[in-house]
Amino acid sequence: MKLSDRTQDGIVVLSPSGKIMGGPDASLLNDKLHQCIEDDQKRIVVDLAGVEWMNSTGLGILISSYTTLRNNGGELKLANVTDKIHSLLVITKLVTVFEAHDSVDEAIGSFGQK
Amino acid sequence: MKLSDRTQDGIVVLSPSGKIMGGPDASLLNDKLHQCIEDDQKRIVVDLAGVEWMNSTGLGILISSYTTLRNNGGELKLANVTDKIHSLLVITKLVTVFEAHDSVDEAIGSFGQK
Amino acid sequence: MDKPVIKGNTISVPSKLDHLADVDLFIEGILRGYGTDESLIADIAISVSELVNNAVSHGNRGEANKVVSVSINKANGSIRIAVSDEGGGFDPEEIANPIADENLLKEIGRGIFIVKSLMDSVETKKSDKGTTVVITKSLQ
Amino acid sequence: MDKPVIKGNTISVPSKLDHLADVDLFIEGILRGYGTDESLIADIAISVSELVNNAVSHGNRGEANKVVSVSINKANGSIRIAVSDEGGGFDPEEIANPIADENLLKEIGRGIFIVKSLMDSVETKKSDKGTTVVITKSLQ
Ligand SMILES: Nc1ncnc2c1ncn2[C@@H]1O[C@H](COP(=O)(O)OP(=O)(O)O)[C@@H](O)[C@H]1O
Ligand SMILES: Nc1ncnc2c1ncn2[C@@H]1O[C@H](COP(=O)(O)OP(=O)(O)O)[C@@H](O)[C@H]1O
Repeated sequence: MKLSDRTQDGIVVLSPSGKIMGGPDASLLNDKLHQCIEDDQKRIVVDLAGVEWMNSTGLGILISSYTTLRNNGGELKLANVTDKIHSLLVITKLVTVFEAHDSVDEAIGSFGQK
Repeated sequence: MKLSDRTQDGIVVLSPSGKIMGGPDASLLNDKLHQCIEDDQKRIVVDLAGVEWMNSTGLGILISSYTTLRNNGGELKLANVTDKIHSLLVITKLVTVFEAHDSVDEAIGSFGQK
Repeated sequence: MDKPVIKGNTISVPSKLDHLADVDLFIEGILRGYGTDESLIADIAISVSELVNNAVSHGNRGEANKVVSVSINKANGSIRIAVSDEGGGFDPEEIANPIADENLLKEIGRGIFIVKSLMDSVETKKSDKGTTVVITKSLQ
Repeated sequence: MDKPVIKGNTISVPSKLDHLADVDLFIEGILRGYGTDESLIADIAISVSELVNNAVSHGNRGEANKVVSVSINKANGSIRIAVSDEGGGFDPEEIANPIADENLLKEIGRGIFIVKSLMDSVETKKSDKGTTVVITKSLQ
Protein backbone atom coordinates (compact mmCIF):
# COMPACT_ATOMS: atom_id res chain seq x y z
CA MET A 1 0.00 0.00 0.00
CA LYS A 2 1.00 3.61 -0.63
CA LEU A 3 -0.64 6.67 0.87
CA SER A 4 -0.90 10.21 -0.37
CA ASP A 5 -2.90 12.99 1.22
CA ARG A 6 -3.97 16.51 0.41
CA THR A 7 -6.44 19.12 1.63
CA GLN A 8 -9.20 20.41 -0.61
CA ASP A 9 -11.72 23.05 0.53
CA GLY A 10 -10.62 22.43 4.11
CA ILE A 11 -11.32 18.73 3.87
CA VAL A 12 -8.61 16.08 4.10
CA VAL A 13 -8.48 13.66 1.19
CA LEU A 14 -6.55 10.46 1.87
CA SER A 15 -5.70 8.33 -1.15
CA PRO A 16 -4.32 4.92 -0.34
CA SER A 17 -3.30 2.77 -3.29
CA GLY A 18 -2.33 -0.81 -3.95
CA LYS A 19 -3.60 -3.57 -1.69
CA ILE A 20 -4.53 -3.10 1.96
CA MET A 21 -3.79 -6.47 3.47
CA GLY A 22 -2.33 -5.75 6.89
CA GLY A 23 1.21 -5.69 8.11
CA PRO A 24 3.45 -2.64 7.98
CA ASP A 25 1.28 -0.97 5.33
CA ALA A 26 -1.93 -1.02 7.26
CA SER A 27 -0.56 1.08 10.09
CA LEU A 28 0.35 3.77 7.56
CA LEU A 29 -3.31 4.55 6.94
CA ASN A 30 -4.23 4.00 10.56
CA ASP A 31 -1.56 6.40 11.83
CA LYS A 32 -2.45 9.05 9.27
CA LEU A 33 -6.14 8.94 10.10
CA HIS A 34 -5.48 9.24 13.80
CA GLN A 35 -3.01 12.05 13.19
CA CYS A 36 -5.73 13.99 11.34
CA ILE A 37 -8.00 13.63 14.35
CA GLU A 38 -5.27 14.94 16.66
CA ASP A 39 -4.71 17.86 14.30
CA ASP A 40 -8.41 18.63 14.57
CA GLN A 41 -8.97 17.86 10.90
CA LYS A 42 -12.16 15.97 11.34
CA ARG A 43 -13.70 15.98 7.90
CA ILE A 44 -12.03 13.26 5.92
CA VAL A 45 -12.62 11.68 2.53
CA VAL A 46 -10.93 8.35 1.88
CA ASP A 47 -10.50 8.05 -1.87
CA LEU A 48 -10.42 4.34 -2.72
CA ALA A 49 -9.93 4.73 -6.49
CA GLY A 50 -6.38 3.37 -6.34
CA VAL A 51 -7.03 0.50 -3.95
CA GLU A 52 -6.92 -2.79 -5.79
CA TRP A 53 -8.42 -4.69 -2.93
CA MET A 54 -8.51 -4.71 0.85
CA ASN A 55 -9.27 -7.38 3.41
CA SER A 56 -10.84 -7.22 6.86
CA THR A 57 -7.79 -5.33 8.13
CA GLY A 58 -8.61 -2.51 5.71
CA LEU A 59 -12.28 -2.56 6.70
CA GLY A 60 -11.25 -2.51 10.36
CA ILE A 61 -9.14 0.60 9.81
CA LEU A 62 -12.00 2.34 8.04
CA ILE A 63 -14.46 1.43 10.80
CA SER A 64 -12.16 2.47 13.61
CA SER A 65 -11.50 5.79 11.88
CA TYR A 66 -15.18 6.26 11.20
CA THR A 67 -16.21 5.73 14.81
CA THR A 68 -13.29 7.68 16.27
CA LEU A 69 -14.11 10.65 14.02
CA ARG A 70 -17.82 10.44 14.81
CA ASN A 71 -17.12 10.31 18.55
CA ASN A 72 -15.06 13.47 18.14
CA GLY A 73 -17.66 15.31 16.15
CA GLY A 74 -16.05 14.60 12.80
CA GLU A 75 -17.06 12.63 9.76
CA LEU A 76 -15.48 10.12 7.37
CA LYS A 77 -16.82 9.53 3.87
CA LEU A 78 -15.69 7.25 1.11
CA ALA A 79 -15.18 8.10 -2.55
CA ASN A 80 -14.59 5.96 -5.63
CA VAL A 81 -15.40 2.64 -4.01
CA THR A 82 -14.35 0.01 -6.55
CA ASP A 83 -16.53 -3.00 -7.38
CA LYS A 84 -14.31 -5.36 -5.40
CA ILE A 85 -14.47 -3.23 -2.26
CA HIS A 86 -18.16 -2.52 -2.72
CA SER A 87 -18.80 -6.27 -2.66
CA LEU A 88 -16.93 -6.53 0.63
CA LEU A 89 -18.97 -3.66 2.09
CA VAL A 90 -22.16 -5.44 1.03
CA ILE A 91 -21.03 -8.81 2.41
CA THR A 92 -20.11 -7.27 5.74
CA LYS A 93 -23.15 -4.94 5.80
CA LEU A 94 -20.77 -2.01 6.23
CA VAL A 95 -22.45 -0.50 3.20
CA THR A 96 -25.12 0.59 5.71
CA VAL A 97 -22.50 2.39 7.78
CA PHE A 98 -20.39 4.32 5.29
CA GLU A 99 -21.52 7.23 3.19
CA ALA A 100 -19.99 6.65 -0.23
CA HIS A 101 -19.73 9.02 -3.19
CA ASP A 102 -18.89 8.51 -6.84
CA SER A 103 -16.12 11.09 -6.80
CA VAL A 104 -13.93 13.00 -4.38
CA ASP A 105 -15.54 16.29 -5.48
CA GLU A 106 -18.99 14.95 -4.76
CA ALA A 107 -17.86 13.69 -1.35
CA ILE A 108 -16.34 17.07 -0.53
CA GLY A 109 -19.43 18.89 -1.74
CA SER A 110 -21.63 16.78 0.50
CA PHE A 111 -19.89 18.13 3.61
CA GLY A 112 -20.86 21.69 2.66
CA GLN A 113 -24.53 20.84 2.39
CA LYS A 114 -24.92 20.35 6.08
CA MET B 1 20.02 -16.39 1.43
CA LYS B 2 20.97 -17.33 4.95
CA LEU B 3 24.49 -17.87 6.22
CA SER B 4 25.81 -19.98 9.05
CA ASP B 5 29.44 -20.56 9.90
CA ARG B 6 31.51 -22.76 12.16
CA THR B 7 35.10 -23.81 12.64
CA GLN B 8 36.11 -27.47 12.32
CA ASP B 9 39.71 -28.64 12.78
CA GLY B 10 40.87 -25.04 12.48
CA ILE B 11 39.14 -24.59 9.14
CA VAL B 12 36.23 -22.23 8.63
CA VAL B 13 33.11 -23.79 7.14
CA LEU B 14 30.66 -21.32 5.65
CA SER B 15 27.20 -22.68 4.84
CA PRO B 16 25.02 -20.35 2.83
CA SER B 17 21.49 -21.55 2.08
CA GLY B 18 18.59 -20.56 -0.12
CA LYS B 19 19.21 -18.70 -3.36
CA ILE B 20 22.19 -16.43 -3.99
CA MET B 21 20.80 -13.91 -6.43
CA GLY B 22 22.36 -10.60 -5.43
CA GLY B 23 21.01 -7.71 -3.46
CA PRO B 24 21.21 -7.44 0.31
CA ASP B 25 21.86 -11.18 0.69
CA ALA B 26 24.89 -11.38 -1.48
CA SER B 27 26.90 -8.97 0.65
CA LEU B 28 26.30 -11.24 3.65
CA LEU B 29 28.53 -13.94 2.20
CA ASN B 30 30.95 -11.41 0.75
CA ASP B 31 31.39 -9.61 4.08
CA LYS B 32 31.82 -12.86 5.97
CA LEU B 33 34.46 -14.17 3.61
CA HIS B 34 36.43 -10.96 3.76
CA GLN B 35 36.12 -10.87 7.54
CA CYS B 36 37.68 -14.33 7.71
CA ILE B 37 40.63 -13.08 5.69
CA GLU B 38 41.08 -10.12 8.04
CA ASP B 39 40.92 -12.48 11.02
CA ASP B 40 43.70 -14.49 9.41
CA GLN B 41 41.43 -17.49 8.94
CA LYS B 42 42.58 -18.35 5.49
CA ARG B 43 41.47 -21.93 5.03
CA ILE B 44 37.83 -21.86 4.11
CA VAL B 45 35.32 -24.44 2.94
CA VAL B 46 32.14 -23.12 1.37
CA ASP B 47 29.48 -25.78 1.86
CA LEU B 48 26.95 -25.40 -0.93
CA ALA B 49 24.60 -28.22 0.14
CA GLY B 50 21.86 -25.80 1.12
CA VAL B 51 22.11 -23.47 -1.85
CA GLU B 52 19.17 -23.99 -4.16
CA TRP B 53 20.74 -21.97 -6.95
CA MET B 54 23.04 -19.04 -7.49
CA ASN B 55 23.57 -16.68 -10.38
CA SER B 56 26.65 -14.82 -11.63
CA THR B 57 26.59 -12.68 -8.49
CA GLY B 58 27.15 -15.82 -6.42
CA LEU B 59 29.91 -17.01 -8.75
CA GLY B 60 31.51 -13.57 -8.56
CA ILE B 61 31.58 -13.72 -4.78
CA LEU B 62 33.19 -17.16 -4.85
CA ILE B 63 35.80 -16.05 -7.39
CA SER B 64 36.66 -12.87 -5.54
CA SER B 65 37.02 -14.77 -2.29
CA TYR B 66 39.07 -17.45 -4.00
CA THR B 67 41.55 -14.98 -5.50
CA THR B 68 41.73 -12.80 -2.40
CA LEU B 69 42.48 -15.84 -0.25
CA ARG B 70 45.05 -17.16 -2.69
CA ASN B 71 46.78 -13.78 -2.87
CA ASN B 72 47.02 -13.86 0.91
CA GLY B 73 48.38 -17.36 1.09
CA GLY B 74 45.05 -18.95 1.90
CA GLU B 75 42.77 -21.37 0.13
CA LEU B 76 39.05 -21.71 -0.62
CA LYS B 77 37.48 -25.05 -1.42
CA LEU B 78 33.92 -26.01 -2.23
CA ALA B 79 31.90 -28.87 -0.77
CA ASN B 80 28.56 -30.40 -1.74
CA VAL B 81 28.21 -28.65 -5.06
CA THR B 82 24.66 -29.39 -6.21
CA ASP B 83 23.85 -30.38 -9.80
CA LYS B 84 22.44 -26.95 -10.63
CA ILE B 85 25.54 -25.14 -9.43
CA HIS B 86 27.85 -27.71 -10.98
CA SER B 87 26.24 -26.98 -14.37
CA LEU B 88 26.95 -23.28 -13.89
CA LEU B 89 30.57 -24.01 -12.97
CA VAL B 90 30.91 -26.09 -16.14
CA ILE B 91 29.22 -23.46 -18.36
CA THR B 92 31.49 -20.73 -17.00
CA LYS B 93 34.60 -22.98 -16.95
CA LEU B 94 35.00 -22.17 -13.27
CA VAL B 95 35.03 -25.89 -12.66
CA THR B 96 38.69 -25.64 -13.70
CA VAL B 97 39.33 -23.08 -10.98
CA PHE B 98 37.63 -24.43 -7.88
CA GLU B 99 38.62 -27.50 -5.95
CA ALA B 100 35.37 -29.24 -5.07
CA HIS B 101 34.72 -32.09 -2.64
CA ASP B 102 31.78 -34.39 -2.10
CA SER B 103 31.54 -33.58 1.60
CA VAL B 104 32.69 -31.00 4.11
CA ASP B 105 34.78 -33.64 5.92
CA GLU B 106 36.54 -34.58 2.71
CA ALA B 107 37.22 -30.90 1.95
CA ILE B 108 38.62 -30.37 5.44
CA GLY B 109 40.72 -33.52 5.22
CA SER B 110 42.23 -32.33 1.95
CA PHE B 111 43.77 -29.29 3.66
CA GLY B 112 45.69 -31.55 6.03
CA GLN B 113 47.28 -33.52 3.24
CA LYS B 114 49.44 -30.63 2.16
CA MET C 1 13.86 -19.39 8.81
CA ASP C 2 14.23 -15.73 7.92
CA LYS C 3 13.14 -15.70 4.27
CA PRO C 4 10.27 -17.16 2.26
CA VAL C 5 11.09 -20.67 1.08
CA ILE C 6 9.38 -22.25 -1.93
CA LYS C 7 9.03 -26.02 -2.27
CA GLY C 8 6.89 -26.96 -5.24
CA ASN C 9 3.50 -25.31 -4.81
CA THR C 10 4.13 -24.42 -1.17
CA ILE C 11 5.54 -21.21 0.23
CA SER C 12 6.67 -21.07 3.86
CA VAL C 13 7.38 -17.79 5.61
CA PRO C 14 8.46 -16.71 9.08
CA SER C 15 5.43 -15.82 11.16
CA LYS C 16 5.48 -12.06 10.55
CA LEU C 17 2.95 -9.84 8.84
CA ASP C 18 5.78 -8.38 6.72
CA HIS C 19 5.57 -11.59 4.73
CA LEU C 20 1.92 -11.18 3.73
CA ALA C 21 3.11 -9.52 0.54
CA ASP C 22 5.51 -12.37 -0.25
CA VAL C 23 2.76 -14.94 0.02
CA ASP C 24 0.56 -12.74 -2.15
CA LEU C 25 3.19 -12.49 -4.92
CA PHE C 26 3.65 -16.25 -5.02
CA ILE C 27 -0.06 -17.14 -4.87
CA GLU C 28 -1.02 -14.49 -7.43
CA GLY C 29 1.79 -15.80 -9.63
CA ILE C 30 0.51 -19.36 -9.48
CA LEU C 31 -3.07 -18.28 -10.12
CA ARG C 32 -1.97 -16.34 -13.20
CA GLY C 33 -0.03 -19.38 -14.32
CA TYR C 34 -3.30 -21.32 -14.01
CA GLY C 35 -4.97 -18.67 -16.17
CA THR C 36 -7.44 -17.67 -13.45
CA ASP C 37 -9.51 -14.57 -14.17
CA GLU C 38 -8.56 -11.34 -12.43
CA SER C 39 -11.67 -10.97 -10.28
CA LEU C 40 -11.32 -14.48 -8.92
CA ILE C 41 -7.61 -13.90 -8.29
CA ALA C 42 -8.54 -10.93 -6.11
CA ASP C 43 -11.12 -12.96 -4.15
CA ILE C 44 -8.61 -15.73 -3.52
CA ALA C 45 -5.81 -13.28 -2.69
CA ILE C 46 -8.09 -11.52 -0.18
CA SER C 47 -9.01 -14.85 1.41
CA VAL C 48 -5.41 -16.01 1.63
CA SER C 49 -4.40 -12.70 3.21
CA GLU C 50 -7.11 -13.21 5.86
CA LEU C 51 -5.89 -16.71 6.65
CA VAL C 52 -2.23 -15.72 6.78
CA ASN C 53 -3.06 -12.78 9.05
CA ASN C 54 -4.88 -15.21 11.35
CA ALA C 55 -2.14 -17.84 11.18
CA VAL C 56 0.46 -15.25 12.22
CA SER C 57 -1.61 -13.43 14.85
CA HIS C 58 -3.89 -16.09 16.34
CA GLY C 59 -2.31 -19.43 15.37
CA ASN C 60 1.34 -18.59 15.97
CA ARG C 61 0.51 -15.70 18.33
CA GLY C 62 3.06 -13.44 16.68
CA GLU C 63 6.00 -15.70 17.54
CA ALA C 64 8.30 -14.91 14.62
CA ASN C 65 10.31 -18.11 14.96
CA LYS C 66 7.21 -20.10 14.01
CA VAL C 67 6.30 -20.75 10.40
CA VAL C 68 3.24 -20.23 8.23
CA SER C 69 2.94 -22.38 5.10
CA VAL C 70 0.60 -21.86 2.19
CA SER C 71 0.03 -24.58 -0.41
CA ILE C 72 -2.03 -24.28 -3.55
CA ASN C 73 -3.16 -26.68 -6.22
CA LYS C 74 -5.79 -27.11 -8.87
CA ALA C 75 -7.73 -30.32 -9.43
CA ASN C 76 -11.07 -31.13 -11.04
CA GLY C 77 -11.73 -27.51 -11.95
CA SER C 78 -11.30 -26.35 -8.38
CA ILE C 79 -8.58 -24.45 -6.59
CA ARG C 80 -7.57 -25.67 -3.16
CA ILE C 81 -5.42 -23.69 -0.77
CA ALA C 82 -4.16 -24.80 2.63
CA VAL C 83 -2.78 -22.35 5.19
CA SER C 84 -0.93 -23.95 8.11
CA ASP C 85 0.24 -22.56 11.41
CA GLU C 86 1.71 -24.10 14.57
CA GLY C 87 -1.20 -23.22 16.83
CA GLY C 88 -4.07 -24.97 18.56
CA GLY C 89 -6.77 -24.17 16.03
CA PHE C 90 -10.35 -22.91 16.25
CA ASP C 91 -13.82 -23.73 15.06
CA PRO C 92 -14.85 -21.53 12.14
CA GLU C 93 -18.51 -22.24 12.94
CA GLU C 94 -18.21 -20.67 16.38
CA ILE C 95 -17.18 -17.21 15.36
CA ALA C 96 -19.46 -14.32 16.34
CA ASN C 97 -21.58 -13.07 13.46
CA PRO C 98 -19.95 -9.82 12.33
CA ILE C 99 -23.10 -8.57 10.61
CA ALA C 100 -25.22 -8.76 13.76
CA ASP C 101 -26.14 -5.23 14.85
CA GLU C 102 -24.07 -5.37 18.02
CA ASN C 103 -20.93 -6.35 16.06
CA LEU C 104 -21.31 -4.15 13.03
CA LEU C 105 -19.01 -1.40 14.25
CA LYS C 106 -16.37 -3.68 15.73
CA GLU C 107 -12.91 -3.25 14.33
CA ILE C 108 -12.16 -6.95 14.08
CA GLY C 109 -13.92 -10.27 13.55
CA ARG C 110 -14.74 -10.16 9.82
CA GLY C 111 -11.88 -12.27 8.41
CA ILE C 112 -13.31 -15.78 8.40
CA PHE C 113 -16.76 -14.44 7.55
CA ILE C 114 -15.34 -12.81 4.41
CA VAL C 115 -13.43 -15.96 3.49
CA LYS C 116 -16.62 -18.01 3.85
CA SER C 117 -18.48 -15.55 1.65
CA LEU C 118 -15.86 -15.46 -1.10
CA MET C 119 -14.87 -19.15 -1.17
CA ASP C 120 -16.91 -22.32 -1.68
CA SER C 121 -15.71 -24.09 1.45
CA VAL C 122 -13.62 -23.40 4.55
CA GLU C 123 -12.45 -26.25 6.75
CA THR C 124 -9.97 -26.55 9.58
CA LYS C 125 -7.83 -29.56 10.36
CA LYS C 126 -5.93 -30.00 13.58
CA SER C 127 -2.88 -32.17 14.07
CA ASP C 128 -0.20 -32.29 16.75
CA LYS C 129 1.89 -30.04 14.51
CA GLY C 130 -0.67 -27.29 14.33
CA THR C 131 -3.69 -26.14 12.42
CA THR C 132 -4.46 -26.05 8.72
CA VAL C 133 -7.29 -24.07 7.20
CA VAL C 134 -8.30 -25.40 3.79
CA ILE C 135 -10.33 -23.32 1.37
CA THR C 136 -11.64 -24.34 -2.04
CA LYS C 137 -13.04 -22.39 -4.93
CA SER C 138 -14.48 -23.81 -8.10
CA LEU C 139 -13.38 -22.27 -11.40
CA GLN C 140 -16.84 -23.25 -12.79
CA MET D 1 6.48 3.43 -6.97
CA ASP D 2 7.69 1.91 -3.73
CA LYS D 3 6.19 -1.58 -3.90
CA PRO D 4 5.92 -4.32 -6.48
CA VAL D 5 2.82 -3.87 -8.65
CA ILE D 6 1.22 -6.74 -10.53
CA LYS D 7 -0.82 -6.19 -13.69
CA GLY D 8 -1.80 -9.43 -15.34
CA ASN D 9 1.37 -11.38 -16.07
CA THR D 10 3.63 -8.38 -15.46
CA ILE D 11 5.35 -7.39 -12.25
CA SER D 12 6.91 -3.93 -11.94
CA VAL D 13 9.29 -3.06 -9.13
CA PRO D 14 11.28 -0.02 -8.07
CA SER D 15 14.82 -0.24 -9.41
CA LYS D 16 16.45 -1.73 -6.31
CA LEU D 17 18.15 -5.07 -5.82
CA ASP D 18 15.99 -5.61 -2.71
CA HIS D 19 13.19 -6.44 -5.14
CA LEU D 20 15.02 -9.31 -6.83
CA ALA D 21 13.31 -11.65 -4.40
CA ASP D 22 9.86 -10.20 -5.16
CA VAL D 23 10.29 -10.77 -8.88
CA ASP D 24 11.50 -14.30 -8.15
CA LEU D 25 8.43 -15.14 -6.03
CA PHE D 26 6.05 -13.96 -8.74
CA ILE D 27 7.88 -15.59 -11.66
CA GLU D 28 8.37 -18.87 -9.79
CA GLY D 29 4.67 -18.74 -8.90
CA ILE D 30 3.60 -18.33 -12.52
CA LEU D 31 5.96 -21.09 -13.69
CA ARG D 32 4.53 -23.45 -11.09
CA GLY D 33 1.05 -22.47 -12.22
CA TYR D 34 2.13 -23.46 -15.74
CA GLY D 35 3.28 -26.81 -14.36
CA THR D 36 6.92 -26.25 -15.35
CA ASP D 37 9.41 -28.79 -14.01
CA GLU D 38 11.62 -27.79 -11.11
CA SER D 39 14.95 -27.86 -12.92
CA LEU D 40 13.65 -25.62 -15.68
CA ILE D 41 12.11 -23.28 -13.11
CA ALA D 42 15.56 -22.88 -11.57
CA ASP D 43 17.18 -22.15 -14.97
CA ILE D 44 14.55 -19.53 -15.77
CA ALA D 45 14.69 -18.02 -12.27
CA ILE D 46 18.49 -17.75 -12.52
CA SER D 47 18.19 -16.07 -15.93
CA VAL D 48 15.54 -13.62 -14.76
CA SER D 49 17.66 -12.74 -11.72
CA GLU D 50 20.58 -11.96 -14.08
CA LEU D 51 18.44 -9.71 -16.24
CA VAL D 52 16.84 -7.89 -13.30
CA ASN D 53 20.29 -7.35 -11.74
CA ASN D 54 21.43 -5.84 -15.04
CA ALA D 55 18.27 -3.77 -15.51
CA VAL D 56 18.73 -2.25 -12.04
CA SER D 57 22.51 -1.78 -12.14
CA HIS D 58 23.31 -1.10 -15.79
CA GLY D 59 20.00 -0.08 -17.41
CA ASN D 60 18.61 2.14 -14.65
CA ARG D 61 22.07 2.78 -13.15
CA GLY D 62 20.79 2.21 -9.64
CA GLU D 63 18.33 5.10 -9.79
CA ALA D 64 15.65 3.80 -7.44
CA ASN D 65 12.91 6.03 -8.84
CA LYS D 66 13.12 4.16 -12.14
CA VAL D 67 11.19 0.98 -12.73
CA VAL D 68 12.01 -2.54 -13.85
CA SER D 69 9.17 -4.60 -15.35
CA VAL D 70 9.12 -8.33 -15.94
CA SER D 71 6.45 -9.96 -18.12
CA ILE D 72 5.99 -13.65 -18.69
CA ASN D 73 3.78 -15.72 -20.94
CA LYS D 74 3.55 -19.13 -22.48
CA ALA D 75 2.65 -19.76 -26.11
CA ASN D 76 3.27 -22.62 -28.53
CA GLY D 77 5.05 -24.69 -25.93
CA SER D 78 7.53 -21.94 -25.20
CA ILE D 79 8.01 -19.56 -22.30
CA ARG D 80 8.78 -15.96 -23.13
CA ILE D 81 9.98 -13.44 -20.57
CA ALA D 82 10.64 -9.75 -21.15
CA VAL D 83 12.66 -7.64 -18.71
CA SER D 84 12.43 -3.87 -19.27
CA ASP D 85 14.43 -0.99 -17.89
CA GLU D 86 14.60 2.72 -18.66
CA GLY D 87 18.16 2.70 -19.96
CA GLY D 88 19.94 2.98 -23.28
CA GLY D 89 20.49 -0.69 -23.92
CA PHE D 90 23.45 -2.78 -25.03
CA ASP D 91 24.37 -5.39 -27.59
CA PRO D 92 24.45 -8.88 -26.06
CA GLU D 93 26.72 -10.03 -28.91
CA GLU D 94 29.43 -7.57 -27.92
CA ILE D 95 30.09 -8.77 -24.41
CA ALA D 96 33.58 -10.02 -23.59
CA ASN D 97 33.82 -13.80 -23.48
CA PRO D 98 33.92 -14.73 -19.78
CA ILE D 99 35.46 -18.13 -20.42
CA ALA D 100 38.49 -16.71 -22.24
CA ASP D 101 41.60 -17.33 -20.12
CA GLU D 102 42.19 -13.64 -19.42
CA ASN D 103 38.60 -13.23 -18.08
CA LEU D 104 38.21 -16.45 -16.16
CA LEU D 105 39.06 -14.98 -12.76
CA LYS D 106 37.12 -11.75 -13.22
CA GLU D 107 34.46 -11.11 -10.65
CA ILE D 108 31.84 -9.88 -13.13
CA GLY D 109 30.80 -10.35 -16.73
CA ARG D 110 29.14 -13.78 -16.65
CA GLY D 111 25.47 -12.79 -16.46
CA ILE D 112 24.40 -12.58 -20.10
CA PHE D 113 26.68 -15.51 -20.96
CA ILE D 114 24.86 -17.67 -18.42
CA VAL D 115 21.46 -16.52 -19.69
CA LYS D 116 22.46 -17.40 -23.25
CA SER D 117 23.62 -20.82 -22.10
CA LEU D 118 20.47 -21.61 -20.14
CA MET D 119 17.84 -20.11 -22.48
CA ASP D 120 17.04 -20.75 -26.16
CA SER D 121 17.23 -17.13 -27.26
CA VAL D 122 18.20 -13.73 -25.87
CA GLU D 123 17.26 -10.56 -27.73
CA THR D 124 17.32 -6.89 -26.86
CA LYS D 125 14.86 -4.27 -28.11
CA LYS D 126 15.42 -0.57 -27.74
CA SER D 127 12.71 2.07 -27.73
CA ASP D 128 12.63 5.69 -26.60
CA LYS D 129 11.25 4.41 -23.27
CA GLY D 130 14.17 2.13 -22.58
CA THR D 131 15.45 -1.36 -23.19
CA THR D 132 13.76 -4.74 -23.09
CA VAL D 133 15.63 -8.01 -23.00
CA VAL D 134 13.50 -10.91 -24.22
CA ILE D 135 14.38 -14.50 -23.45
CA THR D 136 12.59 -17.62 -24.60
CA LYS D 137 12.77 -21.23 -23.50
CA SER D 138 10.98 -24.13 -25.09
CA LEU D 139 9.20 -26.59 -22.79
CA GLN D 140 9.98 -29.27 -25.45
N1 LIG E 1 -5.37 -19.77 12.58
C1 LIG E 1 -6.09 -19.53 13.71
N2 LIG E 1 -5.69 -20.07 14.88
C2 LIG E 1 -6.40 -19.86 16.03
N3 LIG E 1 -7.49 -19.10 16.08
C3 LIG E 1 -7.95 -18.52 14.94
C4 LIG E 1 -7.27 -18.71 13.70
N4 LIG E 1 -7.96 -18.04 12.76
C5 LIG E 1 -8.99 -17.46 13.38
N5 LIG E 1 -9.01 -17.75 14.71
C6 LIG E 1 -10.00 -17.33 15.70
O1 LIG E 1 -11.15 -16.90 15.03
C7 LIG E 1 -11.46 -15.55 15.37
C8 LIG E 1 -12.07 -14.82 14.19
O2 LIG E 1 -11.15 -14.67 13.16
P1 LIG E 1 -11.45 -13.59 12.04
O3 LIG E 1 -12.84 -13.79 11.56
O4 LIG E 1 -10.37 -13.66 11.02
O5 LIG E 1 -11.41 -12.21 12.79
P2 LIG E 1 -10.18 -11.47 13.54
O6 LIG E 1 -8.94 -12.16 13.15
O7 LIG E 1 -10.28 -10.08 13.03
O8 LIG E 1 -10.49 -11.59 14.99
C9 LIG E 1 -10.15 -14.96 15.83
O9 LIG E 1 -10.33 -13.88 16.69
C10 LIG E 1 -9.51 -16.15 16.52
O10 LIG E 1 -10.01 -16.29 17.82
N1 LIG F 1 20.02 -3.88 -19.14
C1 LIG F 1 21.24 -3.43 -19.51
N2 LIG F 1 21.41 -2.13 -19.87
C2 LIG F 1 22.61 -1.68 -20.25
N3 LIG F 1 23.72 -2.44 -20.32
C3 LIG F 1 23.62 -3.73 -19.98
C4 LIG F 1 22.39 -4.30 -19.57
N4 LIG F 1 22.60 -5.61 -19.31
C5 LIG F 1 23.88 -5.83 -19.55
N5 LIG F 1 24.53 -4.72 -19.94
C6 LIG F 1 25.95 -4.58 -20.32
O1 LIG F 1 26.46 -5.84 -20.58
C7 LIG F 1 27.57 -6.12 -19.72
C8 LIG F 1 27.64 -7.58 -19.37
O2 LIG F 1 26.55 -7.95 -18.55
P1 LIG F 1 26.64 -9.29 -17.73
O3 LIG F 1 27.08 -10.36 -18.64
O4 LIG F 1 25.35 -9.50 -17.03
O5 LIG F 1 27.82 -9.04 -16.70
P2 LIG F 1 27.92 -7.99 -15.50
O6 LIG F 1 26.56 -7.43 -15.25
O7 LIG F 1 28.44 -8.82 -14.37
O8 LIG F 1 28.91 -6.96 -15.95
C9 LIG F 1 27.39 -5.20 -18.52
O9 LIG F 1 28.61 -4.91 -17.88
C10 LIG F 1 26.77 -3.98 -19.19
O10 LIG F 1 27.77 -3.18 -19.77
